[in-house]
Amino acid sequence: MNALSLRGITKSFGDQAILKGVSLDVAPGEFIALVGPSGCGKSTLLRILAGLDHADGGEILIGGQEMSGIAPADRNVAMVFQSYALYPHLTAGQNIAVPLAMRRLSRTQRLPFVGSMLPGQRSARAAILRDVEEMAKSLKIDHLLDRKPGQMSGGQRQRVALARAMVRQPSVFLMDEPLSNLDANLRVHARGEIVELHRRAGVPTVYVTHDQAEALSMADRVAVMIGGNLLQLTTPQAIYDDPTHLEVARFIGQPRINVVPALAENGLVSFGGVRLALNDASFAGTSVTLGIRPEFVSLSQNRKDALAAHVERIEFLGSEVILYCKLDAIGEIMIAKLTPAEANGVSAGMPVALTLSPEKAMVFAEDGRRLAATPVAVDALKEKAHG
Amino acid sequence: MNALSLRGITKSFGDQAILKGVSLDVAPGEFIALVGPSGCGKSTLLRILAGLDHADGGEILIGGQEMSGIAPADRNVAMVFQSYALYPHLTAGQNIAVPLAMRRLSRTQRLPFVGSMLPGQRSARAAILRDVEEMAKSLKIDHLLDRKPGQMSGGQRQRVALARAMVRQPSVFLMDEPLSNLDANLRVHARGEIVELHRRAGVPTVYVTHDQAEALSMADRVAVMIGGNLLQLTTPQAIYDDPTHLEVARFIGQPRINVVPALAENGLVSFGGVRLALNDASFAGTSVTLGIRPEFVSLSQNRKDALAAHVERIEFLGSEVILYCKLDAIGEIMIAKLTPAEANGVSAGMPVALTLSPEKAMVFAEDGRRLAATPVAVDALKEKAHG
Amino acid sequence: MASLASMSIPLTTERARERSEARTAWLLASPAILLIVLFVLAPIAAVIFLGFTDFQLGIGKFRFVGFENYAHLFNDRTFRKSLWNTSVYTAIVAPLSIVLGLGVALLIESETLARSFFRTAFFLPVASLIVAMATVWQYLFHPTIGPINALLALVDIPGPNWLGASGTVLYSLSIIGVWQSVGFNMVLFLAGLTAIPRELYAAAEVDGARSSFDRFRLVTWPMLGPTTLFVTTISVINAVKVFDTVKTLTDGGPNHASEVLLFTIYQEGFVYMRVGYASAMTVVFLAILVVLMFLQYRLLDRQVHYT
Amino acid sequence: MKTEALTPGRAIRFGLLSVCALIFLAPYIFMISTAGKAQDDIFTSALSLIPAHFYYIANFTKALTRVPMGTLLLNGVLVCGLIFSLQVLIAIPCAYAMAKLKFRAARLMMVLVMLGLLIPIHATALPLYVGFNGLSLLNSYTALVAPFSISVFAIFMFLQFFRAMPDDLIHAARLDGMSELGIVARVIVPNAWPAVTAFAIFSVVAHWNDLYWPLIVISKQEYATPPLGLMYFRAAEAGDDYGALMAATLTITLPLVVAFLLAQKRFIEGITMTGLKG
Amino acid sequence: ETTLTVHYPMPGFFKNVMDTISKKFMEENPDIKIQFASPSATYEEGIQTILRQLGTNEMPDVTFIGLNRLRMIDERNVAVDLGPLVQKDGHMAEEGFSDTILKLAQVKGKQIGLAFATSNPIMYYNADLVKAAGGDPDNPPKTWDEVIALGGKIKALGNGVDGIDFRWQGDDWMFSALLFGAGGHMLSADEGTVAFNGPEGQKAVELIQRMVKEGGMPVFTKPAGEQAFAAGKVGFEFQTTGALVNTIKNVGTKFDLRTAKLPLLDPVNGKLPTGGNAAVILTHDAAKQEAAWKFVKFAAGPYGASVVVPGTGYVPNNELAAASPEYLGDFYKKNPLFKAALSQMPVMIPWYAFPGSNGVRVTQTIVDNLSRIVDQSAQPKEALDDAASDVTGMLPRS
Ligand SMILES: Nc1ncnc2c1ncn2[C@@H]1O[C@H](COP(=O)(O)OP(=O)(O)OP(=O)(O)O)[C@@H](O)[C@H]1O
Ligand SMILES: Nc1ncnc2c1ncn2[C@@H]1O[C@H](COP(=O)(O)OP(=O)(O)OP(=O)(O)O)[C@@H](O)[C@H]1O
Ligand SMILES: [Mg+2]
Ligand SMILES: [Mg+2]
Repeated sequence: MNALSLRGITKSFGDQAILKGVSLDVAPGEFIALVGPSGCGKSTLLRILAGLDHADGGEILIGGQEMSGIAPADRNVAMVFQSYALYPHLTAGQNIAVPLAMRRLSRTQRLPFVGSMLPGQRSARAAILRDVEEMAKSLKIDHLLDRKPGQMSGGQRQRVALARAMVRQPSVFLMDEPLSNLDANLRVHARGEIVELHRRAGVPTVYVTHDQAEALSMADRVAVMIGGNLLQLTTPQAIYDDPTHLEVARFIGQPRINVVPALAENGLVSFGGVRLALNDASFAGTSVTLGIRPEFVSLSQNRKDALAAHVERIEFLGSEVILYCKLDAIGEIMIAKLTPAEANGVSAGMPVALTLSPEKAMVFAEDGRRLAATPVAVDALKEKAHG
Repeated sequence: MNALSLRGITKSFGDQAILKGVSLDVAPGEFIALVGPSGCGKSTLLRILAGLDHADGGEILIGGQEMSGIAPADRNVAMVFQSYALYPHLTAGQNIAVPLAMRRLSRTQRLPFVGSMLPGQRSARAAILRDVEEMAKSLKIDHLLDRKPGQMSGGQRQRVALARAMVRQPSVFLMDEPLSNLDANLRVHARGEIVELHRRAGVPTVYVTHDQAEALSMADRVAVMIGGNLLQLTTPQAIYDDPTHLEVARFIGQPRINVVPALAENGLVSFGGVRLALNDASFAGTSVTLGIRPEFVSLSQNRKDALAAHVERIEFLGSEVILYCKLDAIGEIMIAKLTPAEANGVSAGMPVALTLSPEKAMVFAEDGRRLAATPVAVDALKEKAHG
Repeated sequence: MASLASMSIPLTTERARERSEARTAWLLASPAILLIVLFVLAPIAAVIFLGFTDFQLGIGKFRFVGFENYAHLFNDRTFRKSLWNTSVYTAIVAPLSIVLGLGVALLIESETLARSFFRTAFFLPVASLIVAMATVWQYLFHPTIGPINALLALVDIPGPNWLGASGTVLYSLSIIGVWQSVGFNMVLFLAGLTAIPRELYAAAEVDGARSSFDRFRLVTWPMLGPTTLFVTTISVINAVKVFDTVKTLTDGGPNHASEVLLFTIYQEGFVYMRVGYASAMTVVFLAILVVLMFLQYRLLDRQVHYT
Repeated sequence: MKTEALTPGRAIRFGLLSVCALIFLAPYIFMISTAGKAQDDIFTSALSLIPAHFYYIANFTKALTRVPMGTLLLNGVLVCGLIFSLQVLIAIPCAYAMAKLKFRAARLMMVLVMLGLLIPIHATALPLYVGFNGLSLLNSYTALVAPFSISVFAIFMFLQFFRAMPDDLIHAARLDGMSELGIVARVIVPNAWPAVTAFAIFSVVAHWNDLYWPLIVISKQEYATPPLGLMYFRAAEAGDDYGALMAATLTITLPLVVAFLLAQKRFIEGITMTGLKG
Repeated sequence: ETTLTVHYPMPGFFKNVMDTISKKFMEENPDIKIQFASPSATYEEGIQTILRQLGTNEMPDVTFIGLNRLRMIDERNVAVDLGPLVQKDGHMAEEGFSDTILKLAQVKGKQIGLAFATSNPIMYYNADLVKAAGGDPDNPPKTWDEVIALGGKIKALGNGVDGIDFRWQGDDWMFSALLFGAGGHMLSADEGTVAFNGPEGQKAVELIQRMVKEGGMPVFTKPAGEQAFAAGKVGFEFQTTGALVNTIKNVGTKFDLRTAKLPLLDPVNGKLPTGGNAAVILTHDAAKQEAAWKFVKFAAGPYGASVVVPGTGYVPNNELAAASPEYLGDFYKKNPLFKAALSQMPVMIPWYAFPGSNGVRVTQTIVDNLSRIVDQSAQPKEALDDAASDVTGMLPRS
């Protein structure tokens, strides 16, 4: 049984279809990262999952149970909101304590004056306090527990929102870009915390992010949503190495995959020293797209099948250098990712020669479908041509 | 003359000092990235710069002119707010047009009914419309111009806020995490747009970000602010390769720099096959910290001075793989950044041997100061010891 | 020394900046200030002045009597009675109308059906002319032929003599007072409710605020803090200023049982024509209110604004 | 998937609302019933809401002809419109200054505002009357409008509302080059719409129905406001002409109900601060 | 051409009357134009308005003041003394203004105004109830004892029916009706001491208590009593004849409405107070005064009376009007209900107004104490003594 199932969820705002039938199964304890371009409906999907919005169609099952008509509070999901949605009148500590108090204390125990006199509430409250402090410590916000949201920085607020969601044990975790306002170190730290917590608690998680590093490093499977459809859902490795759709390939990978138009003749695609044979012989089209990731583009001083190009822009990223080169032949930009050592001496405007690794190239049909293809040695090709 | 100068800016909230004397000079046309941990006062500094908050002490000069006593509107700065601060009652297009209308139309021309009858306003309005559309197109929000902020996703709002700031020609640009809610592709695209715009307009820019890739790739110089002080301000390359302070080294670089305790004996620091001679012979301390970036840690099958460790966690990031290894000797985590090929076959829990590149190691004193050091060949060392 | 000087210069210009902000503020507030002085302060000054005289309407001359009016006031049985009645009336009407106003606003917000009908229904009493409505209430409260007592008779409850008996008249007026002000408070609460970010309710639901009462405690009530403070202030003030219903329905009777402050002041000033004495009464009335309000504000204002 | 079903909770809520609404409307039910009754049909020993003979036409004819209803209503609209516009024009900048600008006199202003709230017009009517007489302004629209041009209630209400507005919004406007007045007009007012509408409701209702002040300053028919017209149906000791009185009351209340129906749509549209992140 | 601004109270009552009179007057005097100021709802408000407007441009030229407030007007020296005008006129009596009638609007011999619409208290009764209780509707009770006895029987009919509604609220008018009817006075002749607590006053308040205890009188507010009577739920109602027209309309055909004289505790010496109002001239402009005098005389004259009486139920304040068939002679034949008040005209004396600045407050004190008797929280004597001692303190110290 799946921990969470979506079947054909659709949703429109006015006449604008935002979700066009999204189906998704999350196994118990699985961590799914949901990525997609801004405005593609990720937040909307999470809200529907939590029961905060109604879908126009489709069904949701949590733990095998149909969820329609069940109130958000009864779905036992925890959510981190993109806009934080902290209670402005409560301190950080009180904010984090809310979900615990709501579940652990009885209604009467929560009453302002009466409640504090009831038996058992004292120890329950102490336990809540302990949990809150522990959570706060692990997210490095224990010094902020007495501050109200209005007195915190953006990142601090976000961590409080995260703590509020993570402090309890829900049946599903929904997180909407929970780390987007954190600095890199804190993000890595928080990433570790979330993964750790997930491992310990085994709560299935749907995690929306626009940070690929997060998606690829944290998730068991990554779902790519584009234009209201879930295009691919598979392991991080597969989604990176083996995208089934051009849009997915384009979306995943940083810097972006290089995409150039190519011609398919007789089941053979060739471009700048790369020769690929299409496995599916029945493919009839002629114009295809060739994709190759920047790390498989390298500078070569003197290979004759190298592509002539000029460096447009150099981006230094610390441990690596990104070259944006304009191909002399077709005017397209080709990106190469190099180590600082490899890029040593390269400067903007300089002519360079680029080589591509044929075994890493991918071929896509005009409609974006991935076409299976195998690299063909140039010699073999020659043989073929001459043979 | 500097385009922008800050001298000893201090600011406290209550008895909590947030800015402890920040000084900063921005040259004309320069692009400064301001980075620092969450809550370190970045937003506060920008707000003081814009004149929206009062500093407790220090002075600000824009274009050589002392700014205290000058109203925000008269400072001619443009700012992107971390909270977007879009006008909720105006459409995206109208939001973007506001700063233009305010500056290009006379007071009477802006009047609702009368204004539309005045000479010249028609062409002025048309020009504004054109500029707005152009700006919107370059940030890919031209299809949203008629929507109100309430009907947009987080990332869409952020782009509108960005467009509103970039549409005019201020004397200084202030941007507070303007891309934090965008997906990776859009971020790269917007990054390019901002850099391009900056190059064209030459407006000095202070850009707050928590994304190192942004800071390093876009900025002419990067300022690292930690604990209310500006610790280092230099080129991206230098800040990455040559941090002057442990905190800076720790903060910049993704994944984080590896930091291990080491002993300095007779001006010599050694750790796991790395031997460094401290240039400053006068250094008296004995306990120092050794830092080495993950890309200079590699797996070695059979070198005898390699560090024995066990793989704790593997993070797959598409084009690279991050190994978190626990050193058997001291129990610290050492991170290694490898290509997928290099990491092939490694799995969590596996024992590995790590080697460090001595020439890339850095030494820091106990107070965090960087100590200049030169690698010493092991043989040379042996010679020395025996000689 | 030099550093001291360089520090102090920006600080003074900074102060100049603050001054310019204050100047703008003054400018924006000046029409209001001018009009307040003209239409509130000046008349009050005149009232305070009159309070020290024996001025009577229609008699041109008056003389100063010092604190005589005030001395008289403390022995005035009617004044004390009306002070007490006003307190009782306020103690009933203000809390009831706040609670009911909030309740109605919440119910209407949570109900999707016939919203505008309900809003209008509860608002109508606010929009009605009390002099005309008094006639209707007079009839509704009629001890023998009135519909209320007729209904009570159906279930064999002997109906009280609502407006006629000194024991019940104040409560009857309170019922009308509540009827009149619930709609007023409802509108304010509705406006306050629309300003609460929807996301907070979403967060509350996800956090396990299952019942609407929980969500109310967690989000609505604290977020309505400023509105509630405002409504409370206005409700108390309006209750203390009750006049029209008393004037048209009971004339303070029977035997002062429904005598309230403003009515007493009116009676003294306009019916007995003793404007000087009425002015002294007004001054005392205002003094009491001012003290009350500032106490309330001191205590509550801090607690309801979060940013 | 949509849950619009009638749950028990909803049924209870709806029932509660309906019962309350009925109680609140009861006086109106009697009013409407009375407006259709002949005079001898009004006070009877038996409770009957349906008039024995329908006298609506007779009573409404009386209501509309006995007084110049047209003039009255027109004056009402004019006076209320003027008062409301002035109040908003004057109160909003003041409330903005008090809420969002650093301003040492803000405290003092608060005192003034509270004081203004406490002062009933009954207390200050006499000095004001003397003042208007001194300026020969009695019997004029000025006399009807001027004393209410300042509404401390409005200042108080807007103040509460503005305080809740995020500072960043105002900061953005300042950087965009708006003057403070521009901020008020272009940012504050459009976003204060729910508050302005709510205030409009109160202001219009209060002054439409105000009897006390017009009675004092107006003695010429051409400036009379609607409630002054109602007097013609009252005869104190001799007993009122109830049917006509109710018909007249309905006639002058109706415009308010229509106005409220229009306004409430607007103020619930309530623009929330969705231009912001958190 | 002269324009007169005329102000009057209680428009619901007087508007039609005033419109008719002024129209006719303008027809007869084309050089005078009458314009009305906004009327006031009650006599009280009318006086307030006038006092406020004293000396301003807004002050009307002519107004109508409640008879019990003439003394206050006089003390404030507001009205124009009509004495000289009456003198100059010479033949007031021929026009129906007898001395008795002139006296109604005099204060200490000074002619403050001309009585315009006058009333006296009468007894209204529900003939159906009287019959049901065993009384004879054609022979209504002539003494208070009979009234109380019958009232008690009516109350005993049950079904929420009450015996008596005596209009004691609001002012001291109905109390004076009992007091004067017993031959008593409010103050001593020199106006130095309280006299209403004498034996006549005692009888009056005891009578009120008896109405409550024996006659079946509930605690009604003013309009409540009137409404209950109109609904047929009260046997006897004692109040001004001025409410007659409205009562007739309210009752319609629901029951057989009759009127009769108000019983007097002392049928020989008993008197009744006069209610109503007097036209008062305020303008000091000579030309306007002349026109105003014309108008006042016209309004208070036979034509005026012939309009006022049928329209209101008041008694004619002009002897010519009452007698002459040209005016009202026929009217009374056709409308017997109006006769009760007419027949009481001989015993009408001015409504007593207390001297000094506390005059109005005194009446309120009396009403307050009456209410204690009615709701049985005080014994009649106790309440009367309290009233007396309070009033004593309010009289001007001479
Ligand atoms: N209330 C609304 N009315 C109309 N359109 C809306 C509304 N709310 C959201 N949308 C639109 O729905 C689409 C999806 O919004 P959503 O917030 O789910 O995007 P998202 O994937 O979370 O984007 P981001 O990464 O920028 O947060 C957007 O194009 C947005 O403009
Ligand atoms: N009004 C306030 N009262 C008290 N402390 C405040 C207030 N506003 C901000 N702070 C504190 O000042 C510090 C700096 O805040 P600031 O918003 O400048 O941080 P930041 O560097 O922008 O952080 P982030 O990257 O998370 O946005 C934070 O620790 C914050 O908690
Ligand atoms: Mg989103
Ligand atoms: Mg910030």
